[in-house]
Amino acid sequence: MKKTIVILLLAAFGYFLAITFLDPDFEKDRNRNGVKNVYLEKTVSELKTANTVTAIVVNFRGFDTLGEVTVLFLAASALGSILFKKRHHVGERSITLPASSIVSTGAKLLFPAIILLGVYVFVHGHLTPGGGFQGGTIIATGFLLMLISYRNFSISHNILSVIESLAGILFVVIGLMGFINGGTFLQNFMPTGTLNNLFSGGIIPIIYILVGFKVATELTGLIYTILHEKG
Amino acid sequence: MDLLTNILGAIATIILAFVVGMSYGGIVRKITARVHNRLGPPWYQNFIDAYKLFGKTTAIHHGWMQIMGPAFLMVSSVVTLMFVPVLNNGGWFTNLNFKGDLIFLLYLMVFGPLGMALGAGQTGNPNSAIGVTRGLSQMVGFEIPWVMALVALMIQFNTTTITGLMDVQQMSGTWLMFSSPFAFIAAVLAMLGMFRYSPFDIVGAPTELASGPVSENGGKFLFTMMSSGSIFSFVKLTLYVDLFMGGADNLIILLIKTFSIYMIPVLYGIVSPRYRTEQAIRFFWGWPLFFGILAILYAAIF
Amino acid sequence: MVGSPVLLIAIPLLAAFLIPLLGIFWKELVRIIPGLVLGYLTILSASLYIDVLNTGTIVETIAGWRAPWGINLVFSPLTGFLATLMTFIGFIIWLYSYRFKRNVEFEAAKKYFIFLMLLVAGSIGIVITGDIFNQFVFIEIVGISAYALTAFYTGRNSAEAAFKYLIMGSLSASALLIAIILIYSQLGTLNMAEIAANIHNMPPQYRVTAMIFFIIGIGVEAEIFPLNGWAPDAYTEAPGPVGSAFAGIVVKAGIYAMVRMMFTLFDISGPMQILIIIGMITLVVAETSALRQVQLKRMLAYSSIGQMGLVLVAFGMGTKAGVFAALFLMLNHAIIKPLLFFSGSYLVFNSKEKNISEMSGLGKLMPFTAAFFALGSFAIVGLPPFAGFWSKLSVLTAAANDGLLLIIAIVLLVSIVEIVYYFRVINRIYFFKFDKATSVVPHKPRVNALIAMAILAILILVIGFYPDSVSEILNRASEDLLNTPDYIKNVLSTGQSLTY
Amino acid sequence: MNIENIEIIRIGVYATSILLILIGLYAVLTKKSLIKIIIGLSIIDGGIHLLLIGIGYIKNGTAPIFSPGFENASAQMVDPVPQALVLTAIVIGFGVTAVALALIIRLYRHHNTLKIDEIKNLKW
Amino acid sequence: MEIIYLIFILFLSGAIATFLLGKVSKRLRDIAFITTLVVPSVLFFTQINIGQTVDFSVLGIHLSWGITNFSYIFAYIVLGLGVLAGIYAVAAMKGKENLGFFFFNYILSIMAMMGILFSRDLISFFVFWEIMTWSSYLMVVFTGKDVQKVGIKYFIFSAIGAYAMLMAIVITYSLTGSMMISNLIFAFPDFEFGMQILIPVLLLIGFGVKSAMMPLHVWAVGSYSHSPMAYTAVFSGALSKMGIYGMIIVMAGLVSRIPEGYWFREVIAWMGAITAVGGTLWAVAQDDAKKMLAYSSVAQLGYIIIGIAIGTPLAMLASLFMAILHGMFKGTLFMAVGAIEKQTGTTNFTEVTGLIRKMPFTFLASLMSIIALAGIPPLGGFIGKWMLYESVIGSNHYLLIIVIFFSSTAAFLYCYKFLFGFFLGQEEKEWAHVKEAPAMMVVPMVILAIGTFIFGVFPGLILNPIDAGLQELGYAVTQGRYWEMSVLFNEWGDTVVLQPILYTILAVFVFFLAFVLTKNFKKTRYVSTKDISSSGEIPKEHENLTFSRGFFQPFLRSVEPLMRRKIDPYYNSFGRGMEAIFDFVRRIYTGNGQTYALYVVVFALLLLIFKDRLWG
Repeated sequence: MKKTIVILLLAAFGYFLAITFLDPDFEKDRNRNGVKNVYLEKTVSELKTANTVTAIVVNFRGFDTLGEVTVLFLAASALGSILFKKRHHVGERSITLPASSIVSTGAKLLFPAIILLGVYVFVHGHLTPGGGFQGGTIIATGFLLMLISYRNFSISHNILSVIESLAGILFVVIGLMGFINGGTFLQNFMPTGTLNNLFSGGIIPIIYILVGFKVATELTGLIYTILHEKG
Repeated sequence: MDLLTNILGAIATIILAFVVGMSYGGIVRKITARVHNRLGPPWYQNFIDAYKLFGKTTAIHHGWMQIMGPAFLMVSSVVTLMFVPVLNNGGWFTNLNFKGDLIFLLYLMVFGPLGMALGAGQTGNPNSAIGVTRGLSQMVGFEIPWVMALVALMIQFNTTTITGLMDVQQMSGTWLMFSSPFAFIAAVLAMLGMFRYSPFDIVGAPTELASGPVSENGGKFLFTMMSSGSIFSFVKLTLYVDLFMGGADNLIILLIKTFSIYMIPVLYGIVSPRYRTEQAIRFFWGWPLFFGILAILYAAIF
Repeated sequence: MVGSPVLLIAIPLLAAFLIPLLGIFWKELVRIIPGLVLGYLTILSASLYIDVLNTGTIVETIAGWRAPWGINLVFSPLTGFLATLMTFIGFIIWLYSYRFKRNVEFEAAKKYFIFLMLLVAGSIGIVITGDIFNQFVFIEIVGISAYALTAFYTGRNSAEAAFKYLIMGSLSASALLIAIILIYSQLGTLNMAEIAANIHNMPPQYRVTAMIFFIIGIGVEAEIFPLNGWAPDAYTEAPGPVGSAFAGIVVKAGIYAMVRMMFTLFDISGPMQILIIIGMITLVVAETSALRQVQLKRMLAYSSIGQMGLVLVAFGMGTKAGVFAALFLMLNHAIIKPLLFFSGSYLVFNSKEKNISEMSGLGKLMPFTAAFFALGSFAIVGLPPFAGFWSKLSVLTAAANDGLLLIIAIVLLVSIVEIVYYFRVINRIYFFKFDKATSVVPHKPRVNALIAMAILAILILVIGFYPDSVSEILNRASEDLLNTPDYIKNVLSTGQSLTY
Repeated sequence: MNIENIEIIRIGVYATSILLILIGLYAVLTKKSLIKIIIGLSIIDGGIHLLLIGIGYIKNGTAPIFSPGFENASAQMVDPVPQALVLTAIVIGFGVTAVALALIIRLYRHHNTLKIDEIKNLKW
Repeated sequence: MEIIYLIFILFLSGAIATFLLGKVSKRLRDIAFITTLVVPSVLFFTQINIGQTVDFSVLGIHLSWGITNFSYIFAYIVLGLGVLAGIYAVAAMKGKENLGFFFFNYILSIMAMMGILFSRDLISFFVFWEIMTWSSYLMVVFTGKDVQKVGIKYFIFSAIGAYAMLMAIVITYSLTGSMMISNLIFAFPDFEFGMQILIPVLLLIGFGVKSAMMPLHVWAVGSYSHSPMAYTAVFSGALSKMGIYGMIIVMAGLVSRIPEGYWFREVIAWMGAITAVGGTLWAVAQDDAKKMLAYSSVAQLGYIIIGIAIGTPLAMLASLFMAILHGMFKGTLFMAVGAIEKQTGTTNFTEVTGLIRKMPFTFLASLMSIIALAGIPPLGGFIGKWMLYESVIGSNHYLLIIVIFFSSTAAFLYCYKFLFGFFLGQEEKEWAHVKEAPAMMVVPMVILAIGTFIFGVFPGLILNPIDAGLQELGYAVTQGRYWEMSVLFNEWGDTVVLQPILYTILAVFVFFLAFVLTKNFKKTRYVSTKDISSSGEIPKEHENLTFSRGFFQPFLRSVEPLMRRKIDPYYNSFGRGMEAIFDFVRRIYTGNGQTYALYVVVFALLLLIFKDRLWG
């Protein structure tokens, strides 16, 4: 009964979404001269950054990214707070199934490669697809792999949180330095270099590296916290 | 000189009222006895009683309020008397030169009984208090048709004064009991309660309450009450005569008219047993009220 | 000292990242730094606001890109007013909760202060940002910190409340994203001013659909009727100061986002029936639900929702008087509701089951707290000469000017309901006998909490006795909200308007 | 590619994303398990992200990355803004999901059940 | 500094000072309290001129304070009663807990009433009205009895009234663009028909609540009887008159200026009449003095309302006169009850008897007040009633006068009950220890009682100011010759008013009193009330001679059909019904997160379905 009602409701809802998005006029009436042309143009001319998406994420809409990083930070803290217990027994894991030796050996082998890949991805975030978020996530998967392969693998929570905090602080500080130098928050105050060089794009790669660190530590922390949760 | 005349006239009125009231009381006792097939006291028995009470020494009292009670009663009776025109053309009985306001009179008339009730209250005799409560309840009962009758008159002749109503009767030559009959009927029915003869003698109720409010009073207190009661019944009768029977031109006519109207409650009472309080109230809110409403409608329409 | 609006966001974020580090060195810093930050923000915001009132709107660009391209922050008489109010309330809440969880784990206190600070920062962000997607990000920051704060106490049903909040929040975030998608796809921009300038070029069917999704997206934070199921639970289960932060800060941001969207983004002028209808339903449902509550905080929560409904009604009139009244209501509510939550949570604290029926006679044992609660109740139901009266009066006169007699009648009838439930509590606190069986031995409020409450109480009295002290500010703010062309002009023409 | 194919792609993308949203909503509205509800929310998120990416698509577009030698290719590039936005949206969605899972753990600890209609201590 | 501001600042700061000093010293607190009441009163009567105004503006609305001839009449009641009851309160409340709070609210209500009288605009009127309401509410719940029932009921009704008023105020503002009362009166005849009906109705609901008009009176009895008696004197005596004050402005300023006013008058007059009858009958039925007086207050206010509704100059004169007198005698009576409560600990007629010799001054004050209440000449109450009757007859309300007369006759019953129940009857041993109340309580009562006497004899003392006030309202007809409108005054000429009657009465009274006293007074000795002749027998110790239960049972039995209709149960069931509905409404919040999610979708769908109507 309830399901029928829900299906009917959703059908109606879907109908309204469909007449909005599947309408041929939807495409036709679009304003094609939005901000994106300026972005594409300025990315090359002023920021000297190859990856427009990165330029947008870090520079044009860097403020969003700051918020985004904050959201991640909040989520990590929230996890700690929500699952907070008076005495947190580190080492007692909720998942205690042993991993097979193939997995553990393979993990050991893969782990440095994954970390390296992650670092590569966020260091080259302004040149190629990818960036701090992606790289950070990759690094976190490496840690995830280690965590599920080795029951005794442990990371110091304090170190994670120090790195995380430092990365965040540096992000804001760089923003503020832009504020002091150029007059606006997150403004580029470093030489932009030439397009498609590793050292180009001013503060963009620096911020993205910081974001990479932050994301990596936060995700690792998240996984770690949840893994160590005993029901 | 005027003042002196007035004061002398006032005193004369009081004496007249006292004498007439006392005599009527005695006559009523006689008539009642005859109807009951008894011999009865002589008509002047009341004077003898009064004299005896006046002569007696009052031994005890229960407090100041008891002393003031009879005084209140007397004040009420006398002052009311002062405001009721005894004769059509005044003369010696002009009294306070007051042409009479009915509402004022109505309120003045309750002043005495209420003071008396307070006096009775202080005696501490439960019978007195019971009597008072009955009396007050009954008063609420008969006051309604009585006021309705008066209001009907006021509406009909567009005046609120007694003298105004008397003038109307003088001019037209018809008594108001004929020109506004329903008001008269209502007023007469209310009068039954006002005189507290049986069946409305629930206040005194000799066998139940040992005469009710007066039960703890004797000597000078009882004398004062008795004389004020007599004066008061004269006042009421005169008021009825003034209102409904065209007033009186001289004392003889006054006596005839008052006596004849006095006979209505007396004769009705002789043959009736006593009501209970709520029966009495319901009686007054039955036919008398109906006639009162009729009277007002009659007055309002004509 | 004049800074820049961007510091309103950057400093708390910086502090939030700093706190975990500093906490390692000296634990007390975890409590002190948020206070310093919030105090600094209050001063900064106030001085900026004074500046704005004198010289005009500040438009702050970020990363050096002019308005349509970069994100920009708009610090106008309206947003500055709200931002100042929020920072101030945030500071008061910090003051109140300074000793919060004093004797328990350091970790918990650390998290609490971080969340609180980010809640305030996020709310400020919602208000001062000039970019819809940025607003979405800030809404999410507020949302996550709110979920975490709601679930703060581990012993209670708080996770349940937070989970409900989260479901609603995620759904609304999705709706908000759909709205953003629609707008971006049609206009190719995310800047509010540019959207406002071009909104009439957008085909009507998409415009309305976008507006609907906006309403749903923001409605959860603004607690409009069918979307506020989370609110009573969250207010009840969250720690006391957090309830006041929700009522005093978060909801205000939600309401702001909603009216900014209606007034500026979609450039609707004249009466907005939808806001009036939604507001009325919210008001009536919430206030009637509040009548039979057994728990104090839940009652306060419904009352808060109801007040927001009234605010929406006032905004919905669309006239200057209506907007003025709505802002006045928001201001008063932001002052009064925290006071009620502050004092109320001490009352709750001293009853075993958190029920109103267990608060008998607490007024004698904790006179100040009870007096503050009574003052707050008097003010919120609109009894003169307290602050709430003037705002209610403004709403009613605004409604009368528009000839909305039915609305006046309903608002007043609902006010009677409001009176009933508030006065039941006051009666119980003051005129009932203290019962040992149901109450615990009273915990007297600490000095810092008393100071926080006293500041709010004084404000209530000041506004109550001299409402003109704020009327000029509110006038400027309401003019600012209604003046869409100026908003567009200010944002789009200004590259830099910053003074050091 | 001809015009019809583009339309088909566009409609395909949009229809898929709408379908994903509806499926997610269905899960949120009918499934009793908290985990499934969160999965539903994630599906909704996925649908919306797809939708967001979809509106950035232009005919014959390329990725908005300036490879050496193609510095003036901006006209052929797809809209980079939705891509930037979706990146943010994904991260936020991730954060919310993480918090939700934590809450579920708490709820399970407290109620010993994952059925949403048994977790109704707070009502009215 | 304007004196007007100074008065209010003094009140306010005095209230706070009293409250705070209460923490330091009791004596200081009492002194501060009395000073706060007396100093502004003195300032008011010496420094304030009629017509002097101060103007200011709040939120862009022009406001104005100033006293008029008309409000000056009420200022007499408020300040006179306020000061006297305040002095009384200091003694009466001695030793009670939380007195600082009591005094604080007391001063605030006096201030609020003065504020109402000063208000020349609707906003300050409303503000002070509400301050009055909540300060009096805090007094009603002060004793802590039946708080949730009585207190809440009072506040609900007050709130209904106040909000009805507020609605009228904002409508007025939207129509005239001004909050001034004079502008409303000026512009009222030009309003459209609906507004001409709506505004007076709303305002009358507001004022009707405070003046306990019949369907809105249910709060009154509980509130009057539950607040401390020292305050009830003000509550019933002065505070309820604020409703009358407003009502007069509405009836004279608004209703009389539109053609439909006639029906308004009829309806209000009949409501007043029903109030009077119902109040009286219920008063008769009470065994508790507080409740009895409370019902009596309701009844008396009914008379006043009738006068206002009739609206002829004489009727207005009557109403205002009665309003002042009612303030005085009802104040005295409540104070007397308070004194008895303080001395004996109870206010029930069936428990206390025979206090006349123990509390003679209280009795004296009560006696005079009761005579005034019953409307028996020569005390003040009669003049008012009499003018009312005259005006009712004069305006051809024939049935109305019967109803009024019935109720005022029935009032004798409870008047007697009050005196008998407390003071007369058997002097039981139980109350042998009772002493007269302290002088600070007795003196205010006696002053007020003597006041009723003086105003009964020299009604011109009040009628002159009232006349001036009525001219302010547009009753130019009287022109200072108010006596000509009534037969009573007319017959005795122009200047001498009631004195001849009084002299006669006094002379006769003194004569007979002298007679009763002098005639062998020495030989008459006082005996206790146990020593009575019960049918010739001397009653034994154990015999119960106290008659107090079922005092007017026969009467009540006969009026029982009239009293069966109570409006209370209807309100109660309405309230319960509303609560049940509200309880049902809150079940929308089912507690299930999924349902809430469903609401989101449904809401979205609804908006999408009606989307064409949303724009604009």
